Amino acid sequence: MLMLIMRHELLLVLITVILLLVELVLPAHRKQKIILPSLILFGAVMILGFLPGPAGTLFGGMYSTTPLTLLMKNLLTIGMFIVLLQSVDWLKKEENKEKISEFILLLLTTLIGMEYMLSSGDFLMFYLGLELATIPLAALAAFERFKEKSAEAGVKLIFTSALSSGILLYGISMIYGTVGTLYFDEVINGINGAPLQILAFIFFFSGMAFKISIVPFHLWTADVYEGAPINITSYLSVISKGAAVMIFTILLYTVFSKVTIMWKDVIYVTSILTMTIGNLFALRQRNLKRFLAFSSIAQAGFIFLGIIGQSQLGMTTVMYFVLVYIFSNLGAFGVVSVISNRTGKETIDDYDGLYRTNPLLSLTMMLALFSLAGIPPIAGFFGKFFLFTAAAKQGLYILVLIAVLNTIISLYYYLLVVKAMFLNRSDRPIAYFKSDGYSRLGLALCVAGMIIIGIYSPVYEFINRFTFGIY
Amino acid sequence: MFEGVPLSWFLILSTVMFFVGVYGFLVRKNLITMLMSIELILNSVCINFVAFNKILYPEHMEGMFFTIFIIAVAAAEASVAIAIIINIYRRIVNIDVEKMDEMKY
Amino acid sequence: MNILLLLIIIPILTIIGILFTRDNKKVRVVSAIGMTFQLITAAIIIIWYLAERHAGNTAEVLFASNWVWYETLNIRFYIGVDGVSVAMIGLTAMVIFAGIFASWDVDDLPREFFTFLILLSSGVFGFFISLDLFTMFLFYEIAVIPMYLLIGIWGTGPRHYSAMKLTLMLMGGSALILLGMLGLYFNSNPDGGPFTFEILKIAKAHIPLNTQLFFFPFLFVGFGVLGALFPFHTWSPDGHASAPTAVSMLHAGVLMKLGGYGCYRVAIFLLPDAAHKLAWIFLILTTISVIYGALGAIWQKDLKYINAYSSVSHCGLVLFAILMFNETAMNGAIMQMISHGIMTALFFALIGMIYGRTHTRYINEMSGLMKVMPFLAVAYVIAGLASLGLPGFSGFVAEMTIFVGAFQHADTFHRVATIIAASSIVATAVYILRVVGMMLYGKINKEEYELITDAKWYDRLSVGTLIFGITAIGLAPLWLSTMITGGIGPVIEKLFLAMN
Amino acid sequence: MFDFSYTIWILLIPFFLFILIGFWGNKFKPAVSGIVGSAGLFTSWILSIFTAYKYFFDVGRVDDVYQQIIGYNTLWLRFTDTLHIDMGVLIDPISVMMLIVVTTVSLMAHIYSTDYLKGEKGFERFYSFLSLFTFAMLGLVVATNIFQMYIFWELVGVSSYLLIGFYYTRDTAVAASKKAFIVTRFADLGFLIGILLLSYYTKTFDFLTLTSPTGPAIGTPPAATFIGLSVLTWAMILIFIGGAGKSAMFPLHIWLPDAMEGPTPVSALIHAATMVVAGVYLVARMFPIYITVPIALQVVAWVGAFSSLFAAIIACTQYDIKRVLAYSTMSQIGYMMCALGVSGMGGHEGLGYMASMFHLFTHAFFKALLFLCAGAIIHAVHSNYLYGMGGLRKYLPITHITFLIACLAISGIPPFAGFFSKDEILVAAYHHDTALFIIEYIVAGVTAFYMFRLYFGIFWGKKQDYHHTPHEAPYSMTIPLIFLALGAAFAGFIPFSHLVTSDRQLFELHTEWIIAIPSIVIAIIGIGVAYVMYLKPTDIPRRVAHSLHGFYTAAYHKFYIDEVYLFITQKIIFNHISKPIAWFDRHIVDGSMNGISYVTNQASDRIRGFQSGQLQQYALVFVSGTVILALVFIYLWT
Repeated sequence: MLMLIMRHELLLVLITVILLLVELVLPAHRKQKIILPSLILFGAVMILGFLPGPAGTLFGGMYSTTPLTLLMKNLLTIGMFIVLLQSVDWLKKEENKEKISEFILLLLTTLIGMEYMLSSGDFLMFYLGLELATIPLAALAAFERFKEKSAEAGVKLIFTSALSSGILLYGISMIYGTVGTLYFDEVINGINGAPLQILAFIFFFSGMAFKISIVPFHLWTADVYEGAPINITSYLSVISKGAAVMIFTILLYTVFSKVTIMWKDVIYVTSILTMTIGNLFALRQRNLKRFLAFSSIAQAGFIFLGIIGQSQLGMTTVMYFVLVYIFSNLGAFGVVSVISNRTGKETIDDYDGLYRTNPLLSLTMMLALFSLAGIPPIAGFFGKFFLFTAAAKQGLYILVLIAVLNTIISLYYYLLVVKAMFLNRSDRPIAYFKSDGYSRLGLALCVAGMIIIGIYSPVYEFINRFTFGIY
Repeated sequence: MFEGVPLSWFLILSTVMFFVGVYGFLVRKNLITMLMSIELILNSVCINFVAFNKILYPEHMEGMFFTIFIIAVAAAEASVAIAIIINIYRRIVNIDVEKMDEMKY
Repeated sequence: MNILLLLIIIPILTIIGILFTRDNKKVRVVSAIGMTFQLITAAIIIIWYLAERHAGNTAEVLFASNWVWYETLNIRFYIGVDGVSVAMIGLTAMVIFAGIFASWDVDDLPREFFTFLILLSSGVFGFFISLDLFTMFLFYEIAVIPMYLLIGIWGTGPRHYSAMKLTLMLMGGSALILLGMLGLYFNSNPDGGPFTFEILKIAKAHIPLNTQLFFFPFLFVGFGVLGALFPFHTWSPDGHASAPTAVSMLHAGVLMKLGGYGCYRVAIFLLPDAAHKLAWIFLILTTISVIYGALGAIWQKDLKYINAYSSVSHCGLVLFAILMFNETAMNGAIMQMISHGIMTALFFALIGMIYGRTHTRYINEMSGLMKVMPFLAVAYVIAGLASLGLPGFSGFVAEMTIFVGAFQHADTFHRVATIIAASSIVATAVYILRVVGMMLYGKINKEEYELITDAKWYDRLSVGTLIFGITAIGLAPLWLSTMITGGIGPVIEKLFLAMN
Repeated sequence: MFDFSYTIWILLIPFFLFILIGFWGNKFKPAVSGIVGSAGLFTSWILSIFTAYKYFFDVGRVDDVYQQIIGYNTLWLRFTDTLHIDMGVLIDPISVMMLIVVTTVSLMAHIYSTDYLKGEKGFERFYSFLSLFTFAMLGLVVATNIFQMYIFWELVGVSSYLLIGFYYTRDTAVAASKKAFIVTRFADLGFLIGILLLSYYTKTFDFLTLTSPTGPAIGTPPAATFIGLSVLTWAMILIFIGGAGKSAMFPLHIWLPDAMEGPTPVSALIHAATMVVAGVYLVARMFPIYITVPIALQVVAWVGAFSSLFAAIIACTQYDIKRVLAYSTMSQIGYMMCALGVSGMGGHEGLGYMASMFHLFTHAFFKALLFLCAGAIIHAVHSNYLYGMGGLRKYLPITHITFLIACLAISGIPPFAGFFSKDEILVAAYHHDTALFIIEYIVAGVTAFYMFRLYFGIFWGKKQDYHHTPHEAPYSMTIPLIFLALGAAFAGFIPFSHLVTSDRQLFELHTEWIIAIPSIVIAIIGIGVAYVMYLKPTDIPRRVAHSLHGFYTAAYHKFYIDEVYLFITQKIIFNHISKPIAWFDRHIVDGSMNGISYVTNQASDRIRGFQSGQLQQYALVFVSGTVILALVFIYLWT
């Protein structure tokens, strides 16, 4: 049963095929009937993913899973599930009716891509996974055919990603040139810090940095996030970024472990840039999607503090933070999407006096924002704290200082939203409405996650057990 | 037929192609042309792979496979890109990249 | 089951109770009941503590229990109290109890108001009972954040601006604290073994001097921001001026004490050598705050500004005394925290009540209120006399302990600083009497003031509690000072070792 | 050994009265508080009389030395092992003497006020404050250690503040109370610093330890010096500043005249008999230390002498009778201070000490009497001003007689009390320093002059047409007058040198007629001048005033000391310190904090150009970022 090693991908492929077939037989006017079964199926996959199973390598090392990667995949599926839940409301809209299945299928495809990317054993598999995860997303970003912004987002995404993957490939090619193999475990020994390899690494790095949207490779982020449908935005900002972070961390810790000194500095510089620039831009946003885009850029900068920890602690904290980040960011995006679906309002000013009309939504939003800002006792606090711990363990107190000062800026703009919702009064506030069950389930999951993950330490210990021996 | 051609030539060629591609991507205003520049970049990468594989590491065919996959993926990419471009064209009867700055700052 | 846990559980239960209360009017009753229990618990803890000590229990901390929280990082939920924290718990319980009654007639979103208020108090309690830096920090931030909403929603004046400024500055302080904490953590065990956040363990570790010198400023300034250390005090006037009554009470009364307590318990205690090296800088700053606050208050016209500046002065005195590194002064610092806590809470309660009746806080617009609201006026006079350090009230005890203690310092520089600081008592008298004279005495200047009614029962309850507090300490201070002295013993010991 | 621990009740009774009347006074009729208060005070008066008897005539003296007995002592607050505040009762000659003075005068004031303040709003408040004051004053006099004294020192200050501001709707009263408190507070700062210095070097607060000849202050005085003077000198001078503040010595006297805004019994009790002499008492209490630091003692002497002259001159020019009395109080206290200043230690050397205490004792009687009379007069004519009075001797016979006795007493006419005490002071001054003697001698004459200026002005002179005929005060007011008059008349015969002396050993006193005769003469001269000028309304006063008008106006305006203070407080502190600080805080400190946020926002606005929305610019940044990173790090790592 070697195939069990690949169970996540196989299951996803399976349900993708099933859904395709169902989609074929469904008559045009009953397309949205596919939502429920797909949710159920995916939920089943998510749960199956958690079942214990073997880990190992396939295809002569091109594909390899470790308990850690399995865990990562599970995290991604959870996030994906929440995203699906949140997008139901939007899918049921008139203009999307006939594209429901496309949406779901494309989304599933990207997930498959990411999972392959996560468990890739060599650069070819990695590249394929990457592209499989990127190209459908471009299509999804341009999903709303009748909106110019959406199309623009699609263009920006596809072109910049194409360029970045070109540069990434160039880097890979040079690594291949200097090492002579594409298999990670053989590349490790070949890396010795020759100038060409440095060049290669930088190219590779910028390719990845594009996915994680690290300054200065982040510029596409805001526009695409704003233009794309909200659920795609949240997917981009959480799942695909998370996946990229995870694989990138793994690669740094394994493939480039020989040249730690080199990438450490790169990370150091870029993380400072990312935090600061991201925050500075987020300060002045009025559109919430754009706002969250920049906030997620800043968060990526914080994640680098964990990566720079380069130890089991670093890996654990990164994983942990990504988990927390999934719930927090999805919580925020969930609220935004619900409101935007019902009222089409997306700017901060529209949220004036929201608490007095929709208290629960506002509270969820506040919780999510506080979690992003790192306010106890919400999970985000623990996530950030541990990231800082990881960095401080390397004695990088200056970096930590810059980071904590950045948290103040970020707190400022998160509070701006809270201010709009709680403090401001509006003569035309968003009227009270009852959001649909799916979104509420999604939001409930996020809230539960945000509250439990932090206070309930076993989660952290659980992750820590898997990251053993990664570094 | 390539016997005796030193590696450096290929590398120079690929590098030139790469930067031509980047240059084109940066200056050409027409989306289709930009797409073509992307293809240039990818092809420069392909040349790299093939050259390395053929001259330095002839024992395995990794480079070759990678090249093939790159071509395939590039095709997929191009198709999606063109689809989006068409959609854009439907919206604003124009495919000038500079027109696409509705979202900024 | 540790009795200290009650201090956190009761507020949480109260909050749950509030959330499940249908009627908005009932909310305040629920919270009042909850905080009454809290007060009782605190009293029990104090009595029990004294009994234990009397019975000869010489453990460094009592009621200690130590649970593992984050095993791999060796983060623990470690609670316990010594003489100092017990005193602080008593203070907090008293102030929050009074605060509930002082904000009895909040009608805009009362449910949320009381929820946040009690959440805040639970954070404070947690801070005082925790002996693990991590939990301490966690509770610290829990205590700070609700402030934003409390001021922003229920405040007056430029409340959005003040709330934002206050929150950001305090969080900025906590950011510095975070850095210092991490520094302590990774130096908590120079000779191998797992790192720890436990204060008592870190206190045993010998941290190299250079490390101490690097981290001490972060910790001291970080906590100092909350302790209104010049020049980081500027959040305090605006914040207090804009905050609703109960919040000002809790904030000036208790939250600002977190700063002093942190400086004492973390910065000084864990980094004694650096403290000795750098004390003079902060001594100058604190001396400035003492004088500066007092003189700044003389000019103000807004009651809350006056009180805010006097808080700057008094809290400056706390830090000033802490930096004297001797038992008496340290003792005085703690007493000053408690005394000023109750006193300023009383002030803000009264200001709130007066404002609620006259709808102005400008002393030059009020006159002759003694006639129409004798109870409040007398209470205000009492508060004023307490704050200008009159014997029989807690303020005198605290200040005298500080001055005598500080003056015992062998170094002339310190003694001169003491004399300068001591001269603030004159300025204090000036602005206090100015307020009393302008606002309460004289003839009534607006006819609508003739119709003002005196304090309601809940006002009387809240004011009475606090007045009881200051007079009880002021008339019989010995038990308190002995209790505190027991608590600060280890700190002094460590400082003494550091000194030579 | 007789157990004096009951003496604590002398203090506690007034304290509980304060609590009682303060909390529940308004529940009953006002009169109740008055009666309760007086009754309570009567008991503690009895107790102190009993104590005095016991101490002086029974157990106090052991082989010709009066013992210092700690009647009661309890730890109140502990600073260090050696420095701790105790609350206790120290029984020795001066404290017992003060017990008598305080309780007596206070009792008189209590009784007097029951009618004087009848119907006033806040009658019970008045009585609670009065009890508070009595408690504080008693605590002050029986203090066993300097810090206890400081505590009650502050308490008397505040109760005086409360009582001066009794008519709180009267702006002048409010201002006066504020002034009194702040000025004394400022002096108390000196006192506090003095205590700190003293305690730092001697490591004790305890009076007995401090004043014992072998103690840390006297036996082994600290060697440290500060700009030329030993720290001990500094400490004693600072402590004296505290005393000077309370006792209204120049230049800290400005609060005393204004303090007359308070009800007259308060002026009699606090601002004539008891609180204002606290400074004298303080110096007397610390006298053994003062004797070891002659410079400090010189300061005491000269400040006292100057104040007495200064005040006496001003007193001649005032028209508000209470103010005149206030200045005369200041002048008399100057006498006492001066007497202490010129005193030596032990036996006949300590004559000045004895005289000062003696004068304190007698002064309490006749000055309280004067004030109560003034009260009766004001009660009758509803005016404070001399030119509103005249020819009152018909209407107010008792007041007239008692006032006359008091005037004779203060002028030092034998056989009235003032003569004996003042005479001793002059003798002491004469033996110590001629200059001081001359000053005091002149003052004696001036005193006689202005007192009789008052007397003639009020009771003789031309009869005013009062809109309703003045009538003699009721018994509750006249009885205290008579009682005090007896005191003023006969207190002089008490053999003080057998009771209260510097080294607590009695010595024989022999009147030096060489001093006594001239002092009587000058007193009579003073009276004579007053008689000429004021018995009948003449224009001599105006001509005199005109002839030395510059000096006169200056004196009339109290030599512009108030204006100086006003300038310092209003202009300097208010406008040139506090206001700038407030500005600085708002604009510099706060501004810098706001500046940070402003800068951040600006920065975020500046860099918005990066996010131009232009795809190709993004690509450019992307590529250049890659290239730069590549170049930089290749450069760095190779």
